[in-house]
Amino acid sequence: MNQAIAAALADEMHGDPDVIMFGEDIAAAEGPFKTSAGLLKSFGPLRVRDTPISEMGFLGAAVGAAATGLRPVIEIMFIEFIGVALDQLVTEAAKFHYLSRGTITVPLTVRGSVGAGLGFGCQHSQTLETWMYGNPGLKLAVASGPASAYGLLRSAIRDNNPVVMLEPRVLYARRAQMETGEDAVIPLGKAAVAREGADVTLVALGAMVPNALAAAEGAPWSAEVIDLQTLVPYDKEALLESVAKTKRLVTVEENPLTGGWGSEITSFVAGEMFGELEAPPIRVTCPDIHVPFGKELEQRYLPNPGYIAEQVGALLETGRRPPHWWEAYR
Amino acid sequence: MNQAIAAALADEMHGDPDVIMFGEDIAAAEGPFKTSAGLLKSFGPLRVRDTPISEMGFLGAAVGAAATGLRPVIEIMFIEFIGVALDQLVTEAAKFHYLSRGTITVPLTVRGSVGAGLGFGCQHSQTLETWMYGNPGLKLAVASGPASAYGLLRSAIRDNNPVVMLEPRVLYARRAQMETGEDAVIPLGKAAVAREGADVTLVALGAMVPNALAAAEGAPWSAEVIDLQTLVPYDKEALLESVAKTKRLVTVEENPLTGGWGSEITSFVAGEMFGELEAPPIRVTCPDIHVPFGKELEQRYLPNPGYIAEQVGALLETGRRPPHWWEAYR
Amino acid sequence: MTFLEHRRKLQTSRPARYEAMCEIRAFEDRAQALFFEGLVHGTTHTSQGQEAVSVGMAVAARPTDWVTCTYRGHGHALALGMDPSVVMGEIMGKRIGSVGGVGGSMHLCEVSVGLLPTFAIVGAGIPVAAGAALTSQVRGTDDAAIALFGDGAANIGAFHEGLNLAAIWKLPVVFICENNHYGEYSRIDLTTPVEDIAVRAVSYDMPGHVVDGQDVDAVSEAVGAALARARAGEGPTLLEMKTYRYAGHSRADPGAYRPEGELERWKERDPIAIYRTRLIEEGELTPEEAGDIEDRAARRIVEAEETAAGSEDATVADMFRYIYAP
Amino acid sequence: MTFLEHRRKLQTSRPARYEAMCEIRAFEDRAQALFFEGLVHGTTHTSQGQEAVSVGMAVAARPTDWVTCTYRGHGHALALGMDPSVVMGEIMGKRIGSVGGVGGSMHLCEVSVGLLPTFAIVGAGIPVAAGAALTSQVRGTDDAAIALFGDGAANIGAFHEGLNLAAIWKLPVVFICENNHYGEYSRIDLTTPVEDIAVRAVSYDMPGHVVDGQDVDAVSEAVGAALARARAGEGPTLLEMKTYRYAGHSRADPGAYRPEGELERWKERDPIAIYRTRLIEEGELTPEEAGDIEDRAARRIVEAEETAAGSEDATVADMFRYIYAP
Ligand SMILES: Cc1ncc(C[n+]2csc(CCOP(=O)(O)OP(=O)(O)O)c2C)c(N)n1
Ligand SMILES: Cc1ncc(C[n+]2csc(CCOP(=O)(O)OP(=O)(O)O)c2C)c(N)n1
Ligand SMILES: [Mg+2]
Ligand SMILES: [Mg+2]
Repeated sequence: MNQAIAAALADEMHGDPDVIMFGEDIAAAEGPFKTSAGLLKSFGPLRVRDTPISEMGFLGAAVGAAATGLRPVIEIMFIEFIGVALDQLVTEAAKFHYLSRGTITVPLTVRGSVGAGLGFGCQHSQTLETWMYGNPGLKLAVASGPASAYGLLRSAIRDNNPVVMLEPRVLYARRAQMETGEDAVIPLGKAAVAREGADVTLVALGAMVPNALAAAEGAPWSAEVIDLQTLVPYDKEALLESVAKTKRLVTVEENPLTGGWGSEITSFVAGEMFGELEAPPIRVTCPDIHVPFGKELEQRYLPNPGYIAEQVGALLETGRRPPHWWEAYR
Repeated sequence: MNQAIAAALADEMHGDPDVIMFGEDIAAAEGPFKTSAGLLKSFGPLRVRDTPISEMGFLGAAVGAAATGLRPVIEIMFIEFIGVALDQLVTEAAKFHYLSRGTITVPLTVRGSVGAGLGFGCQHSQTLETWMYGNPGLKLAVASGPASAYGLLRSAIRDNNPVVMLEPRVLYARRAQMETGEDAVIPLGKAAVAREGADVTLVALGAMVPNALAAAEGAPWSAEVIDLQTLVPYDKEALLESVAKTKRLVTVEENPLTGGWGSEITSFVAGEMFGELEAPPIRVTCPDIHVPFGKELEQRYLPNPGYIAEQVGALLETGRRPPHWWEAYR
Repeated sequence: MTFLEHRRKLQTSRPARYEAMCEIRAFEDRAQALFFEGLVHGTTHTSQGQEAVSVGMAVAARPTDWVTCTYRGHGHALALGMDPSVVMGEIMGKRIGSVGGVGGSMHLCEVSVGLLPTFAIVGAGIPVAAGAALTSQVRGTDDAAIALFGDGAANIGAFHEGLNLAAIWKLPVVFICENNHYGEYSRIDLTTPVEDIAVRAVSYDMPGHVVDGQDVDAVSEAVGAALARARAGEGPTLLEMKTYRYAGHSRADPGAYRPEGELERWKERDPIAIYRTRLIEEGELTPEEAGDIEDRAARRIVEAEETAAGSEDATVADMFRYIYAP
Repeated sequence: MTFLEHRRKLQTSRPARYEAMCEIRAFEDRAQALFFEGLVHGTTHTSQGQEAVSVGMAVAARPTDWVTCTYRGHGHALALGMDPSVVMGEIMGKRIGSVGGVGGSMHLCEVSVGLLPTFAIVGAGIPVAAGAALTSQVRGTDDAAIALFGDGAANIGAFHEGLNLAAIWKLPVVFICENNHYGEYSRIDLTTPVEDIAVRAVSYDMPGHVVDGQDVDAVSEAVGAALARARAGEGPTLLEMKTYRYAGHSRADPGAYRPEGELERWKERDPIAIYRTRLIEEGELTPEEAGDIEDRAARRIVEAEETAAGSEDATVADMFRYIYAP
């Protein structure tokens, strides 16, 4: 997936001289995850830059550059680091269009690596969509593999709004044959049906998409798996259409349970389709704890395919919310 | 309510020499909202301090002071300013207990003023619970008036965890006869039944509690109004108990619809009480826009009692989610 | 007068600078009065006493340069050439307001005069100005950017990060600290261990200068030199303007925390009075002409208020516009 | 040896300092090898070449002082007196690990030796150390705090805000910048417009000194003087230790970006070799004694690894502990 990202960046930079890129160690070193391989060489140091360690400073600079005509793409190496810079994204960038009566646009893309699974510990393993998804003026997309990373990133760069593009770190090493070019661009705001099915709709984002698909494979029930792709704005039509067919909704999310985006999706569907559902909409998530270090613990922390399948199976069987695995540990 | 807050601070500072307080203009000027009136005089400049404009710096210092034995209370003048300092709260303070194997506690209270209604514009009028409520290790309480501000703040200061205490700015000028002292302390994690009722449960926080109560007064239906008081951890038992009785749930929230805490509450109840509800759980919120300036616009933006009553009435009548008022404007 | 004519006049005519300062003073006095009379909702931050900074900056800047400033932005907006009725309209929540009336006093913006949305978060405009300068650098133009911020802002992280980034990338940006000696209710010496903010330039290997912020000519000269340096590719400069605000921090503040006599001492160095005397002494104005200018400026603000007050309020539908760009 | 004995020995015995540096080197070499061999999950940041800073700091600090440092913290933790098996255990995810094995290499903590949870966010420990110093100030003790951070961290807002706050409140804290000349893959001159971070002390009216970070005696002396100043109520100091890391930034980094010969030149100033020569020259050690010390240190690390490796893994139940304090 890191190669797909570098390809998307290169393709947009070729197509539009206003696209520039900066972040920590993204130029000479080509990014800690090699997501900008070749870019400095191809586009030179005016357009591809290393920054000091100062997320507030360079995110702010990106806001200023975007407001005055460029299309900056910046990298927040681990999404936690936006905790020192959120102001620039949410309180400034997301409000500039409004606060300029529409005369200014902020075509800014903020890429951030997210998620657990590589043993980076609790300050480098979260997804944190929840810091950003309740803020009007921002868009937010999440890659679930090489093709979606490529397609969504190109749309994010072209979009005239600040777009946060989250990239699950465990997927960087994923390789796949894929198309590039115009046809591979994925519009923001549209979900993808990753797998069709009849009995239950699984809605996932990012690294949980492959897990949801794995859970669905070979299960005794038939699951439709929706890759939400864009969380803000999310594709309400696609959700309602799928659940109208399956009558059951399960969100699969890499976040602590409380306050995660799954609550929005389930709340929305529960509100719209009251009386039409055959089971409660449920959320399969991580427990309300910090991301642990240690290979096994981290894998236990994450919703793995086995656990997802168990939860879905139990839901279908009982028509009630199955207990979370961690209830035993409380 | 500002006097109640100053009283709570004074009472805790009297009771415990480790309680100290700092923030911008809180000492000599007694706080921009006069929430620290008299404290510098009573407790002196060692314990009550003005800070430079540097939220990251002084929130970080509070984390360090809390970790080493004091009980700092700091003030974030408008909660938006935590956008430059979230790291210290969420990535450091909330994880210190865990990252010290329980040997360190962070008895830190972060007070922040929140909300619309006073014409401060879109960068000074949000509530932003959503930045903080999905993060394990933190607690979060919201005052709904003088008594709850007093009672919750005292508990927040005594709690051994970092607690965010949000204070709706429109309520600062609210005056009420109230008790102080030990009996007036309100435990964190417990909701209050602000009004008993039979037909529907309204769940509100902060400035929406008075609005929900006003909506319930004189309505043709009987609403139970729950003041959640603490959002993290929220009082699941109280919610389930009330909804078990009323069979209908409406959250009343000062936030944009998408991603607000109402989604968590409605999702939780929809999951637990599937099949027992007589109407879809709905969320009465602000639209997904920035807080506008202008008296009338701001009042239109907020869920006012009339609109709340309308939504509840329509829900009871039709058993379906009523349209949001803003659907006409989209 | 178009804003371009206004800017050209500022550059070529010292009486025009005098007039611009008088206009700002009249505007701010009236804005403050509107709040005191309760005619306007919300809060405001006025800049009486700091007019020379606004006007001197606008003299030196090109119309194609970008400017970021703060909630205390009326003066800068007017100096750059924004119509006073548009600023007043915003304060009053009118559709003719610079942001259509949905922003309020802290939120002005006018792309044509180079003013980016003003910042209600302390320090936030500093890195954003660096970013505007980056656009010039990438595109190879010789436009520059200017960030205006207060003494209090010099203690926040965005100041440090913004100046450091601008220095290492040699961005064409001028950082102007308006040191009015207070951040809200706190005198600078309670929050800042150095007397001169300008010394902080050392941390970024950047030139730093203290400038008399009450002298519009000194301001325009210093800003002009720094802009020339920026346009020549020599990088950023930090300028500290020593100045003073006569009013309290915002609507709610009477400024009671100020030591006795301080305000009066500063008023002896009033930027408008200083300039009036100078222009008369140097034969560029007669006292009568000066009086005419003052009257004209005052009248323009009265008219601007009438225009704004008589215009349409922002509507509910306006709240929903411009959340997302197409 | 209890940690108190260890600290007392460091203070009184120069051979003990030598031994402490040897121990850190052996530990870091082994930690790195474990990752290369794939025996450990995740990432690690080792500090070979920077041992004199860790040990010199620990010589000067009192056991009751508080210390904050970063993800590159093994050396500091060991110098302060943490048991190597506890550090190794944390890296390996073992219950005996300093955080019970749920934190990993970046997250050490040991209250008894004064080490607050180490910080994986650049700069975050700087204001936190100021806060620890505030506790001493409020309680009227003469304990102090020490913040250790890198050259790259000197560009982040928390640095600026932390130093400013400490200066204005005259907090008893010593800021130690370990300038190892790189922030990840970027040489300091690509990100920082000044040669010496120490000059930034000027911005806070604080003493700032450059120190030879390869000389453990120079480090302990400079830190000792700054701590004495802090305890006397004279406020904070910024110390810049010029040093170098021999390994790459983290597990994944071979350090290929370094100019040819740079590593070799720095190795000629190896802190352990320098000190060995000095102690022998000054008659405090014979070569045989030095060899014994090296063997002992190496052995202790082998044993620590065995102890850690043979101990219990952190369990699923451990993940749920200590989320909230009672
Ligand atoms: C990050 C942040 N913290 C605090 C505030 C509240 N605040 C608004 S203005 C102000 C004082 C700013 O002082 P200074 O920078 O000197 O500018 P001045 O108001 O004097 O022009 C403060 C503390 C804010 N808007 N943003
Ligand atoms: C706020 C933040 N931004 C970026 C990072 C990623 N990061 C980790 S270490 C590092 C380099 C730090 O360099 P320096 O401060 O010199 O310390 P050193 O690693 O050399 O000891 C970076 C950029 C981070 N952890 N936190
Ligand atoms: Mg000021
Ligand atoms: Mg370094």
